[in-house]
Amino acid sequence: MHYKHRIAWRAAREIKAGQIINLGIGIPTLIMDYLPDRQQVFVHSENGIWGMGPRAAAGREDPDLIDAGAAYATIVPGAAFFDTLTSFAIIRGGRIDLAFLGALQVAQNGDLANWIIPGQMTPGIGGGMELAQKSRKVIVLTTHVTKTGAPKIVKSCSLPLTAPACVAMIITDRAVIEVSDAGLCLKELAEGVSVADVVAATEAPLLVPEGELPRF
Amino acid sequence: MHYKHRIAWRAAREIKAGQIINLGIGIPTLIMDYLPDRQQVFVHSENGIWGMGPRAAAGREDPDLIDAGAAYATIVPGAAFFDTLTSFAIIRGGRIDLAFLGALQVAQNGDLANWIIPGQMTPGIGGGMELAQKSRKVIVLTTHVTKTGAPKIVKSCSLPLTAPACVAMIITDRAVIEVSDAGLCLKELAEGVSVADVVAATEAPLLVPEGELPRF
Amino acid sequence: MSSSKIFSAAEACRSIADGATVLVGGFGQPGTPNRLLRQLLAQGTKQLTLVKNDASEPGLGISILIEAGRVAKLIASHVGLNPLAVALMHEGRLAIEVYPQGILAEKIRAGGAGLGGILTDIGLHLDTDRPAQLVEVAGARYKIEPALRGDVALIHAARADTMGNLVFTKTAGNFNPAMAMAADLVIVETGEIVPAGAIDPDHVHLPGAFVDRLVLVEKSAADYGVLKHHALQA
Amino acid sequence: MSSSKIFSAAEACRSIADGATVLVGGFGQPGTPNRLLRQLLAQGTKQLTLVKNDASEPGLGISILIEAGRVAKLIASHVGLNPLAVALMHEGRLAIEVYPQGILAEKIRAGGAGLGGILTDIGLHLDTDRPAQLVEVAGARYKIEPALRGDVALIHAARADTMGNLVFTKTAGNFNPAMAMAADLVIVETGEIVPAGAIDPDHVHLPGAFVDRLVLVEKSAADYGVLKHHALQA
Repeated sequence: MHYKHRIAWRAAREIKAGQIINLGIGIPTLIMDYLPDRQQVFVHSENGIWGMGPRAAAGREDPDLIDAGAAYATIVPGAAFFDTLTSFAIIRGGRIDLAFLGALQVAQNGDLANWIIPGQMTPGIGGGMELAQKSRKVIVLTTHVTKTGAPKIVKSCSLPLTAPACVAMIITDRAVIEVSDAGLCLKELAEGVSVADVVAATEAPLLVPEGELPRF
Repeated sequence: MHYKHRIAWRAAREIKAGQIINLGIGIPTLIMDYLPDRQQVFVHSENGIWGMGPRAAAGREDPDLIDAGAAYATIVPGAAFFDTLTSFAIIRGGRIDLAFLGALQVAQNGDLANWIIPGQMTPGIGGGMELAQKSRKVIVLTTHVTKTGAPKIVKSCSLPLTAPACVAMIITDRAVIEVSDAGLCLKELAEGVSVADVVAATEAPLLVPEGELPRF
Repeated sequence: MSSSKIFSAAEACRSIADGATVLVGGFGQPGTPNRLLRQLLAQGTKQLTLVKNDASEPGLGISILIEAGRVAKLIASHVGLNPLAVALMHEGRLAIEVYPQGILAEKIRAGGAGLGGILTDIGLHLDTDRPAQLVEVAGARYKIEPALRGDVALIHAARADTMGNLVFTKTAGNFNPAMAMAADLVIVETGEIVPAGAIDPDHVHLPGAFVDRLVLVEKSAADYGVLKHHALQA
Repeated sequence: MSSSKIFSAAEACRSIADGATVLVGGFGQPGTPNRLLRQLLAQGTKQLTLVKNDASEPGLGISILIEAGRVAKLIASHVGLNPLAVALMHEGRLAIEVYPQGILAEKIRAGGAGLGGILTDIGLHLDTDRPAQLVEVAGARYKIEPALRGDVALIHAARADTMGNLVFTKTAGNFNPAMAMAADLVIVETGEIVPAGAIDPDHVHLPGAFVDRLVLVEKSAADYGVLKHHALQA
């Protein structure tokens, strides 16, 4: 299984029946393939869907029906369409139980940076800032380090924040890490990865529980 | 013709084809019977109708379809229903061309008082404040004097204002008066009423043009 | 979102506590959740702060709670059609706070949309007992109207599906959509609950994401029928 | 409301002046008024300030105006799918102002609803080039976001009636309803104009009270069809 799919598969296990979830651009969109029970999880898409289904099959695309990343989408029975105002009222009003977002950096206190690299990448904010700040729970899905090997889980974000102290959990290609009041806590390891590997690739200090850690 | 109907009939002549109008509680609701061309005038009701028709005939009432005064209403073809938010976005957004409102007092500068008599009548504000302040044109329909004979067209309102300097025209059982930068200007007289009658019943000074005034 | 949103009126309203702030849909009778209000009366909930456009009329809507002395405070836009409420106010037994109708709706919407409030120039000329916070933006003066939320919203919809998607009808929408966004617990009564997928997703007026509990009601003539005194005489 | 709201694209857009602020519906391609944008390109309108969720993609939507150098400033929520717009920004030839997506929508709605602005706690932690006006309400800090209006709104609707009542579909609604409330001149393109009364009044998404001009468009495959690069491969 490709690492992105492994992250998505592991992330899907955090979803509880009855929850309203939002899947950010990138790895989070892959979660759609691993939803525990499609009848019991309602996917919100900020461009105006509550009850989004999987991507449209080839040849079955509707030009008026896309997801927030511009891919052609589908809906499940009981879905509703609405405008941007209503969509973000759902988000800022606190009705998203669980948002899965990508990251450029996550700090040990849960600060998230994922929207800008000044002078380099300036795609804009989109819906991420509101999702990060107002969802009841935010889980970050990301590679553990950048393409050049720099840690993404850091003591303090050097990049401008998307939202402060918003991340509850980080799922990477190497580990599952919980953000707690005491700091970052290593909870699970990917197959073939050691505690030492993860600690070495993480700038922020990690609390490592005694005993064997679960694998995913 | 009862004086209220005469006021409503005269008021209806101020409506131009294509306008969006709002009819306040009281005499203004009677205008519905005198609309120049029902296909060309769209009546807005603040409880959620654009394209309101006459009152529902006896036995044809729909419990879900009322006007802003709680009377059972009808709609015309091309009407739309919407919620309070949209209804007042239409009003405050400046899309009402012409609002007909009742009055307790109107001042010579166009100040309108029609919502409260402190310690005596406190029904609340309703939609009148927003209609008075934001409609493109406000015409007041009222009796010229109170039940006890006190003038309602005054130098300065003693009652709390609904909105300042908002009234463009006053149509009463005795006269049609325009609010201009120079002051109140007498434009028309009701049948059987003299200029002296109107001047005597009006506290604010009136500009009276030379020559015979039109009758209504 | 729980796995089933359908409750009896008693189950749905049981958790509404004394002293709660309750948003109540309706403009006059259309859109008023009469059955849920009768449940509040029956279960004895008291010291309520109610938010409704109007005070309803005697014997109807929220007036049944006002008349029973269950309402400490009413936030509304007008109360003109309810002399009982006006009398209680003058006796000092009912606090009434009034706002311009559209501003009341915007305050509630701001609460629902996760905003702190809105800026408005409506009523800037008024001296009220509420000291206004004023700001200047782009050269114009505005009053800050803080967001308003409820502990509970009681909503009436024409139709719902099992997911909680709502459809309103005619002038019975009014404050309901705004209020259904702006409470921690959103309880909806409706005359019809259809299966998921039976409502065209483009015809949904309020997505089920906002809705916690659905109550199927029989619409009695007394509470939901034509009021003769507002009808033309034959 | 004029006696007939139906115009050709050229007639409808003729009065749009150089330097105008133009609100443009659409999130990606769905809901984007492509035909009206092509009219602006054809008639040479320039020095525009455009407000759209995104910068569209090269060759589509507002990008045709950006590429032709007609856009002085873009107010958006993200521009990530348009490298041409990003390049122009880095060259200093296109000013870009970005807001959180829902806050951009709220600023526009405030403009349409006759409000001065909104209070939000989104992005309070940010230092931007825009100095924020901060206020404290009920013990919490908020940023004032002033209302935003356009001289013109260009809207795409799935269907309209001759009164200008609009119906949107699926994810093509997006910014259109907010923008259609918030401009002095509201021009709507649609693939279908039906007689007054043909749309159920409960199914109208935006009442015709807001709509000034309707343009009936043929929806070309190039502008309104499926974009292969966003589709799954067979």
